[in-house]
Amino acid sequence: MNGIHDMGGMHGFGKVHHEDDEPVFHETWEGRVMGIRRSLVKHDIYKPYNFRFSVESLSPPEYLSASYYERHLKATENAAITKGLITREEMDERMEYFRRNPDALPARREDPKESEQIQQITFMLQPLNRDTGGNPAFHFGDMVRARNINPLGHTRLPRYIRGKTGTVVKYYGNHDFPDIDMDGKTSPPQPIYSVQFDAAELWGTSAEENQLLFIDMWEGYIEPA
Amino acid sequence: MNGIHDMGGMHGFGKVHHEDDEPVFHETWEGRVMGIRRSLVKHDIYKPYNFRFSVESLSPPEYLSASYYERHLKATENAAITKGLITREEMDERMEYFRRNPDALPARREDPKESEQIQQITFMLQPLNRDTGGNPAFHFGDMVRARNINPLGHTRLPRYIRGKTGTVVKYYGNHDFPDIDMDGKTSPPQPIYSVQFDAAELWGTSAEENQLLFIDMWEGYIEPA
Amino acid sequence: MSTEEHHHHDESYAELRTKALESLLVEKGLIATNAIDDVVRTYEQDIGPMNGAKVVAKAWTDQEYKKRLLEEGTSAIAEVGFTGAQGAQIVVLENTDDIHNMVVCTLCSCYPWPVLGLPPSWYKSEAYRSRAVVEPRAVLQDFGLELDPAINVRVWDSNSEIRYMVLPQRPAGTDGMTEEELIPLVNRDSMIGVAVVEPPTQKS
Amino acid sequence: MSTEEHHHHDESYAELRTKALESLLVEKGLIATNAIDDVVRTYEQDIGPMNGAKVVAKAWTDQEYKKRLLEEGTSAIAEVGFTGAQGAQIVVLENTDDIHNMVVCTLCSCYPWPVLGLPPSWYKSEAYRSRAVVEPRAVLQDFGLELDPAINVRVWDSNSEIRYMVLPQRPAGTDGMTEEELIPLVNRDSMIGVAVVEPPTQKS
Repeated sequence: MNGIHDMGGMHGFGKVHHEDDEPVFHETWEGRVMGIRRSLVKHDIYKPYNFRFSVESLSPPEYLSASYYERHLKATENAAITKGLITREEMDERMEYFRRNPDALPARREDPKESEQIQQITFMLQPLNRDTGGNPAFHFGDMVRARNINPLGHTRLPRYIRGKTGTVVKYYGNHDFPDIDMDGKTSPPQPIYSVQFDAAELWGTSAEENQLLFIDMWEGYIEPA
Repeated sequence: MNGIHDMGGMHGFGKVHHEDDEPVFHETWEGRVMGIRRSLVKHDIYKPYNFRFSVESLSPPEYLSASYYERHLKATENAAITKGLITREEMDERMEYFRRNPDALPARREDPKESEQIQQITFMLQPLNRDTGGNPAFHFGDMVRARNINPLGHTRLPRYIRGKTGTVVKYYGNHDFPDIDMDGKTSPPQPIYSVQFDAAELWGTSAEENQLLFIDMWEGYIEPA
Repeated sequence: MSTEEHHHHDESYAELRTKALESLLVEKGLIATNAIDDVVRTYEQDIGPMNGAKVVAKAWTDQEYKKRLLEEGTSAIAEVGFTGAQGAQIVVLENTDDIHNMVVCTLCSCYPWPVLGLPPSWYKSEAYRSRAVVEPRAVLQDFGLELDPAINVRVWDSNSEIRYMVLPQRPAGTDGMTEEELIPLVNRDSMIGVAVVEPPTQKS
Repeated sequence: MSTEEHHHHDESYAELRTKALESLLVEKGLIATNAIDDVVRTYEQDIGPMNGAKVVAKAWTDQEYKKRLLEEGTSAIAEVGFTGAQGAQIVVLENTDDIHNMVVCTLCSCYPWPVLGLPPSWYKSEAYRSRAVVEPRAVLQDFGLELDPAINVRVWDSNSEIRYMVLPQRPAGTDGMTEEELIPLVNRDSMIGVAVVEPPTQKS
């Protein structure tokens, strides 16, 4: 979707602010969100959509007013409700309870085996390459144009690349194709390439001098130029 | 600038909500903002930038969380401060005063002659056509491509049109060129055209069937296709 | 915090800031209170879609006028008495059996004030500004208007100082009606292109 | 309402919601408290830029390893012991006298967790995500890094599941240093490509 998350090339967000000696989590709840999200992987709550699409589907004002972990919290909560793990009413009641009992803490449930499984996800190497998807149609040096697609569903082809011409610099193998349409329909794996674009092709005379942009393009994102 | 205001083709803002029997102003202060803005025209407070650029320069979260008249208020206040008509400190003090005195009202100054001048602006016909700017380089039926510009300053060439090919359908005369760069530099008037784009050229396979898009292109925005 | 609370908070904040700004500028002698009052009153009472409705009804009943209106909108509208800010050049777009025009301003909320007054909230909304150019038929459905697929939808993005106004189709069953009788039939939304003008029988 | 107040309000609201979500899921037996504790502790203590620093120092002192790292980043990094979520395929980009690589994720905040840990706030910021692809040199100036115009800036937008990590240049004056001694010189930002590694003399 052409959502606010697709912000490459936008102006107006100001300078980049660097925080020295930044903690991993600024607030305790941020770490809990991270852990809950990781723990829910086994419940498959992000299908048919994925976690990313769930974050992207926040309305633009909601997206921009939320921090990274607030977005993850909202997306996780929405997915858990959609999947039927919990209900909106349960959340409302529980919110009210913790509001009235600020010192109360969530109940604890210890399960060493479950933690072991989750730690495996954290440390496991899960290769991206797939045996299916066919042979690559493009090769090193091929000129390609990014397609002008504007799907309502999830895509990894950002707006600033669409319609632009670049050069294939590497074939990475075949990966799962990430696009998911509004019916939750996915497609088979595809060849994926690193494609190089000249900054002037992307930004015209506003481009900085002597700059290249590299981005990963699934085969379905490009056509011969 | 590629600001959040340039939202043509974005997804995620939801349905369009129609309010029946909507008042002209929902709140009294909205009308005051309208009147203040109109009254300040004679003080030329929007030069070298213009009112539009002042609105566009609000940060994206600020822009999206503000209503139309809130944006106008912020832009007017910022322009008045930049132009030196008032100071930030005066505003802070005055805010504090009205906060402590919720029933207090602004002092009144009556000036029938000034109101007459302002009403003239409201009702005056001020033609856009300029004698300068040269003869049109393009004519009915010419295929043109919108340039890929990404200026930091003000422009009226939206992102969704850039790089796209369309057809000139009308020459409207020569108008002031609206683009203003970050140094406040403006350019002379230019021919302006109505250019027609096929929706499929703009949105690819995501386009709706049987749709055309018409937009006004100053000559500097287009090149022969 | 609910959206409503937030909105309420911002509203009163905006009210305070407006008061502060007005009071400072008035005290410095830079603006006049009655000038602001007059601007407000003018847009609340004198300039609104009833102006455009007069133009439309006249075009429906006077072929010569309609021709002038479609060729040179600004002067034809000035004939009826409407000129002013945000109307320096007005182009009128005729809806027909085959063509449906609708107007948007993606970058701002530009709108032909002298004929339609100040824009309604939906016209200024991010939803309308973002979607009208990419999915106009879906947007029209939000307004309850389902267009035949054979009708060519023409969206006009008002990015310049030119302003656009739609001349809607005269509804069936109005053949015997006078210009004066037709005026109240013409609704604002039909002149933006997100509605049609309904026959009078359906209005009662 | 100031931004700070608003932020504070949202923070405590997020804390409440997180508590509510965790407590419901725990009580339903869907998640385990100690599993969450372990995820938090792992990213706070065990997975971070010190991992990447080990990879970089090894590449600086072992030409054969460097070759493998640039050819097949994932397996070369696994040799040193780093694998896991958000690191299924890692490509390492070498900075040279002529080429400066920097990494961004415009659509999200994708980042090579096994070697760099969780991303810093600036990497996740709208300012970095929006600007890095269109004005990388201006962004580097925000970090105090002014690049020679002759250096080719290469920006990598991490839009797929492949993750990118920069191999910064070994600083001058470190010829006699061992791999172990080099590790602490390597800062996180240099492996994202928004900083260089400074010589040790400037560190004290």
